[in-house]
Amino acid sequence: MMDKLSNLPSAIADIVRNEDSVVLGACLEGNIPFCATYELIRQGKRNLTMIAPISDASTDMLIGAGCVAGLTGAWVGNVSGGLGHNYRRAAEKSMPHPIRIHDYSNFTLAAALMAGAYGIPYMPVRSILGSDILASNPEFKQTTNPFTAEHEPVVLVPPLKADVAILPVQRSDRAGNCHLWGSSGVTTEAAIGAARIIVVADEIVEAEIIASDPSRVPFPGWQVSAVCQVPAGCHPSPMAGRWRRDNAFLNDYHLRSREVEGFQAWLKEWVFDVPDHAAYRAKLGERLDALQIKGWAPSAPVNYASE
Amino acid sequence: MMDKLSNLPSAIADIVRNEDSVVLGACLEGNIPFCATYELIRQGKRNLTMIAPISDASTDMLIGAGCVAGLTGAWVGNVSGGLGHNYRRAAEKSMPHPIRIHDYSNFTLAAALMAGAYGIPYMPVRSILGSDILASNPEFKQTTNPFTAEHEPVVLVPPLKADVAILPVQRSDRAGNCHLWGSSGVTTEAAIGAARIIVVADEIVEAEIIASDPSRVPFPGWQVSAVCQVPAGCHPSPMAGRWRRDNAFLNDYHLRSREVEGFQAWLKEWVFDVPDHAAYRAKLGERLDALQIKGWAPSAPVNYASE
Amino acid sequence: MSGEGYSTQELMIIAAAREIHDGEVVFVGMRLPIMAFGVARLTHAPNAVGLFECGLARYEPAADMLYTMTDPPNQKGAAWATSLFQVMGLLQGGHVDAGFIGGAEIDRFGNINTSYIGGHTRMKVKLPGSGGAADIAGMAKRLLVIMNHDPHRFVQRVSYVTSPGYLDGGDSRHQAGLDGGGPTAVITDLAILRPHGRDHELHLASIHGGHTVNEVLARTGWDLKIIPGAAQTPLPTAAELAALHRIDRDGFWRNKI
Amino acid sequence: MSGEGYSTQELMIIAAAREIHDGEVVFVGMRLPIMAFGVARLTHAPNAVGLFECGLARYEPAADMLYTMTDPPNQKGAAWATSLFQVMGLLQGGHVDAGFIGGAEIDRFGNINTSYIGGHTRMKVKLPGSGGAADIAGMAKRLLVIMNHDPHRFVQRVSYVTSPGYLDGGDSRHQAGLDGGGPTAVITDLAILRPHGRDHELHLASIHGGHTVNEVLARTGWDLKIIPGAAQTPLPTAAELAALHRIDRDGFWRNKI
Repeated sequence: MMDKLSNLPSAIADIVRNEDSVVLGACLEGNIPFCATYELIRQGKRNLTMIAPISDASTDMLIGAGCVAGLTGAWVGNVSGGLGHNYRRAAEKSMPHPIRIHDYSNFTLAAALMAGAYGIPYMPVRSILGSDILASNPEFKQTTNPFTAEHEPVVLVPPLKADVAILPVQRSDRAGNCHLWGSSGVTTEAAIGAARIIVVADEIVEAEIIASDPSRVPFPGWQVSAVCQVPAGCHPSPMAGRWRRDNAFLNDYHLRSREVEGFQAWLKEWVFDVPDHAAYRAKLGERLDALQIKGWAPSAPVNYASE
Repeated sequence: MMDKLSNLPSAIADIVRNEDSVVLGACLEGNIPFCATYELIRQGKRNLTMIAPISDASTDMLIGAGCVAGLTGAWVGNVSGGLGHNYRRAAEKSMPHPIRIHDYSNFTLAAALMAGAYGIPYMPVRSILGSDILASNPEFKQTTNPFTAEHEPVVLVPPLKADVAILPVQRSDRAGNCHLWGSSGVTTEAAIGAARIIVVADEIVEAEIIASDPSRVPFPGWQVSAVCQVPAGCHPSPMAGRWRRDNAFLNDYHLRSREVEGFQAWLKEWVFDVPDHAAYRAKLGERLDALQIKGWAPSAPVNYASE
Repeated sequence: MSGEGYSTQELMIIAAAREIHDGEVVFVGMRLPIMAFGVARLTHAPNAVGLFECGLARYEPAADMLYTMTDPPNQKGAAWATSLFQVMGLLQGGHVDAGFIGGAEIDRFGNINTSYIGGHTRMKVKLPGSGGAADIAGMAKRLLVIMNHDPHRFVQRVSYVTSPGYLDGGDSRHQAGLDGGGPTAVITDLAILRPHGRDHELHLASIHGGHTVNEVLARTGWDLKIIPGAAQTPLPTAAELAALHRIDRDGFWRNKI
Repeated sequence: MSGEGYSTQELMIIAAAREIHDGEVVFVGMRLPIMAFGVARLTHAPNAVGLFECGLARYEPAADMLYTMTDPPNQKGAAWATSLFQVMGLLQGGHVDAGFIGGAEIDRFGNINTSYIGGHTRMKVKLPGSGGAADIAGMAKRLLVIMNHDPHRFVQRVSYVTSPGYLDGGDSRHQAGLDGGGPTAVITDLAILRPHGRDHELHLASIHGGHTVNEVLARTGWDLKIIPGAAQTPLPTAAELAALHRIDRDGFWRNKI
C-alpha cells in the first residue's frame, strides 16, 4: 500500500488551496483538528468555505484570521463561551471582511454530505419544515411528497461535497487506513464525498492493527491523500480515550477574542509565535499532560478468525 | 435495563404474526437466522412478506413451506446452487400458492429501508435508471432532478419498514444491546425501521461487555423486543469469527428441493422431525463442530477511558 | 438561592426532569437538560434513554462532569456510539419522545430564534445558529424549552424562526407539514409556561416559589394569559435534590444557565 | 482443458483480470470475478481494491476459499467492513471504476436479464433477480460481464432488462439518465465481445485459442459483427497462471462458472 505519511505543514500546503471548501472536524465539539486550524492561519489561506455542523471555536479563529469567505454549517460560536466574537464581527460588520452564510441545521447538513458522498441527487427531509432556515438559505427547495395523497410538504436538500476533509482519528496506518471510535458525527459522509482527505492521526500504527478490525474503519483508506501524525492535534477539543477537553483554554480564547485587539494578541501568542504543533505542545507543557487520558478501559475483543 | 431474554419458539410465537412483513437476515449470504426460518415453518406462519436483499435458501424454504405471500427483495435463490426451486414453483406455477413479487435491486432495497428507518419521505436514487425493475415494480416513481438545469432523470424509492426484523448478532446482553462485526448489510436500517426486533444471539454476555465498546453496537438496544440465545442459529450460513458456511448442506438442499416431493422430505427431515434448534444441532453433530471457528484473531483493543 | 434550600437553577433542572417520562427517548443536549436527564433516571424514569446529536445514546448519565456532549466520559459506557445522521435520523423517524433546547428569543407561540436577532435580512446580532435545535423542534414528539425569563427574550414575535414552535398558532404548525410535536413546556427561572387552547399560545402554568404573577407578566413581552388553575411549581423533593447533587457534584452546571 | 496447459475457465479468469487496471476500485462479487481480482492484484494491479456488496472492501484477496462474499475469510483482514448502503453508495457516488456481473441472458447492446425469462408479464422462468447487478450495471464506470456463450443466452433482445447495457444502442443509455458506464467487455468461454461504433453494439473482439469465428457466430443469437483487427485472445502467461493457482489452490472455482 502507498505510504502517505506527511507532515501537517506540507500536507496543508500541498492539499488545501485558496477558495477550497473544507471540512475541518466532523465530530461536532470533539475531534476538531485545531492543529490544522492553526496551520491554515499560519499559511495565510484565503477565501475558504468552512463546512461543519459545529466546529467550536475553530471556525471563529479562521474567520477572525481572515481565512474564510463562506460558511456552510449549523452552528458557529464557542461551546464554552456561547457567541463567537469573530463570527459576529464578520457577519455584523464585515470585519475583517464579509462572509457568506449558508444556514443549515445539523441534520440537514449531515443529509447534504450524505447525498454528496453517495451520489444521491438530493435528500428529502422533513426536519426543518417551518423553520426560517428555508428563508435564509435559498439552496433548499420545498416540494410535496408524491407518494402521499394528502398534501405533505417536503424539503429537498442538495448534495454537498467538500474539496478537502481534514479528519482526526485516534490511530491510522501510513496508507490512511484508520480507526475511529466513539461518536463519529458526519465523519464518514464528509470523507467519502471529499475530493481530498487529510487524516490527522493521534498515533501511527502498523497496518496489522487496523486490519485486525475492519469494522472500526470509518471511511475507505484508499481515498485518503495524506496522513499526518499529530499527537493532541485536537487540543483543546476532546478525543475519546485520548484527550480531555481544555475548557479553560476555550474560555480564555472567548474572553480574549471579545475585542479585535485581544484576538490578535491571542493569535500571535498561540499561532504566529508558535512555529509548529510540537512547539505548541511544548508551550502547553504540563497543562497538556494533565489533559491526557492515562486510564485504560479497553473494548472487549472480538474474533475475526476464519477457521 | 429490562431483561428481554426469551426462547426462540416463544419469541416467534409472540412477536411474529400472520400477514407480517419480516426481515429475516439482513447481511446477504451471511448471518441468516435459519433457526427462525425453521421455527416459522414449524409454527405454520402464513401470508408473510419477506424483506431481504438476499437471504440465500431461507426465503426459498419459507416459500415452499407455504408461509409466504409476498416478497420484497433483490434476489431469491440458493447461493450455492443458483435457482431457488420453490421460488420458481411459486412464481411460475403458483405452487403451493401465488406470491406477490416486489422487485428491488440491493441498493434500492437498502435505500428503502434507510428511508423507513429515518423518516425520509422517499429516497432519490439513480442506480436503477434504465432497468425494467421500474416496469415490474410500480412502487418506484420516476421524476427529474429539480436542482439541475439539464433534464436529469431520478428514481424515487418509497420508504420501507418491516413489522418484524429477526437479526443475528455474535453477542448480546439480556436487554438487547448487542455487538455485530464484519459486514453488516442492511442490518442497521432494517432494525431501526422495524416495529419489533428479535435479536438472535450466538452468545449472551454480560452488559459490561457490550458497554465496553459502544461503537460496535449496530442498532439501539432499547428498540429490541426479545433476545434469543441460539448458538449456530445461522447454520448453514456463515457468521464472522464464529461459523463457517455449510456449503454441502445448501447443495444438498438445492438437489433435494428440485421436486416438491424431495423438498417435503427435506422439510420433514430437517424441520418437522426436529423439535427445536438444540435437536437440530445434535443432529448435525460433528459436522457442526467442524464448521465452528476455533481460531483466535482478536481485534486490537481501543481505549474508552475518560481520565 | 430561593431561600428554600434549593437554587433557582436546581428548581429548573428538577422541573425539567419531571417532563421526562419513564421509558422515553429524549434528546438531552448539554447544560441543564443533561442534568435533568440524570435526575429523571435516578428518580422516576429509570428506563429513559438520552440522545446526543454528535452520535451518542446513553442509559446511565456520564460518570464525570461534561463540558460538551463529545467529552470522553460521555463516550465511555454509552449505549450506542454512532453517527449524527443515525441519531438525528431516529428523531425524524419518529423514535424520539422529547427534546430539550434553549434559545435567545422565544415568542408567544413557542417559536425560537438562535440565529439572527433582527432577522436575516436586517441582522442586529449574529447568534451561533441552529445546531440541531431546528431538527429537534420540528421532529420530537414534545419540545421542552429552558430559558431565562428576560423581557427582551420573551417577545411577541421572534425576528427569525430557527426552531418552529406553533408558528402562527392554530393549525399553522400542521399546515407547515409538522404533524404533532411543538413545545409542551417552557421552563424559566420564574415560571413554567405551557401552550393552552386551540391557538397553542403559551400561557402561565405555574410560578416558582418566591415569584409573583405580576413579576412574570412584567418580564414577558406579550400579554401573557394564565391557565385556569395555575399554581405554584411543586417544590423539589429531597429525593430529587439528592439525585441532582449526586450528578453535579461540583455544582458546575447548577450555577450557570 | 484447451490442451494448451490451461482450462477455458482459467483463460476466462485471466482475461477478466486484465480488465482490472492498477489502482482501480472494482466490484468483484463472487465466483470467477473474485479469482480475476486476485490474479490482477498479484500481477499487474497491486493497488486495486475489491468491493463486495454485503459491505466489504479488500486490498488482499481472502486467504482461504470463499463460497460467498460474507464467508469468514473475506471478513478477516478486510480494508473496510461496513454496510451495504455505504459500499454500494460508493458506486452511485462515482467512486467505482468497474464492476463484474454475470447473467442468464444478454443481448447485442449488452443488456442483461437475471429476473424473468419471457419478461415479467409473460414469465417462463423466474430467475433469482438483480441482487446488486442492476446497480453495478447502472453506476460502475465500466461493466465487465462473464457468461457462457450459449446461443439461447446470447439473444437479439433480452425479455427483461435487469441490468442495463446500452439499452437500445446509440445514446439511449444517456437518455435514460445513465451518464457513462456500460459494458466494455463480455468475456465468454469462446471469445471476448466489446461494444464498437456509435451504436455500442457488441462486436467480436477476440477469440480464445481452439475456437473459430464461425463457432462464435453460430452460438450468438444476433448477427454478430467483428471488430476490425480482431485476433486471438492473448494466451495466459506463466505469471498469470501461477497467480491463479496460488489463489484457487483446490481448483474449486476454476471448475465451474
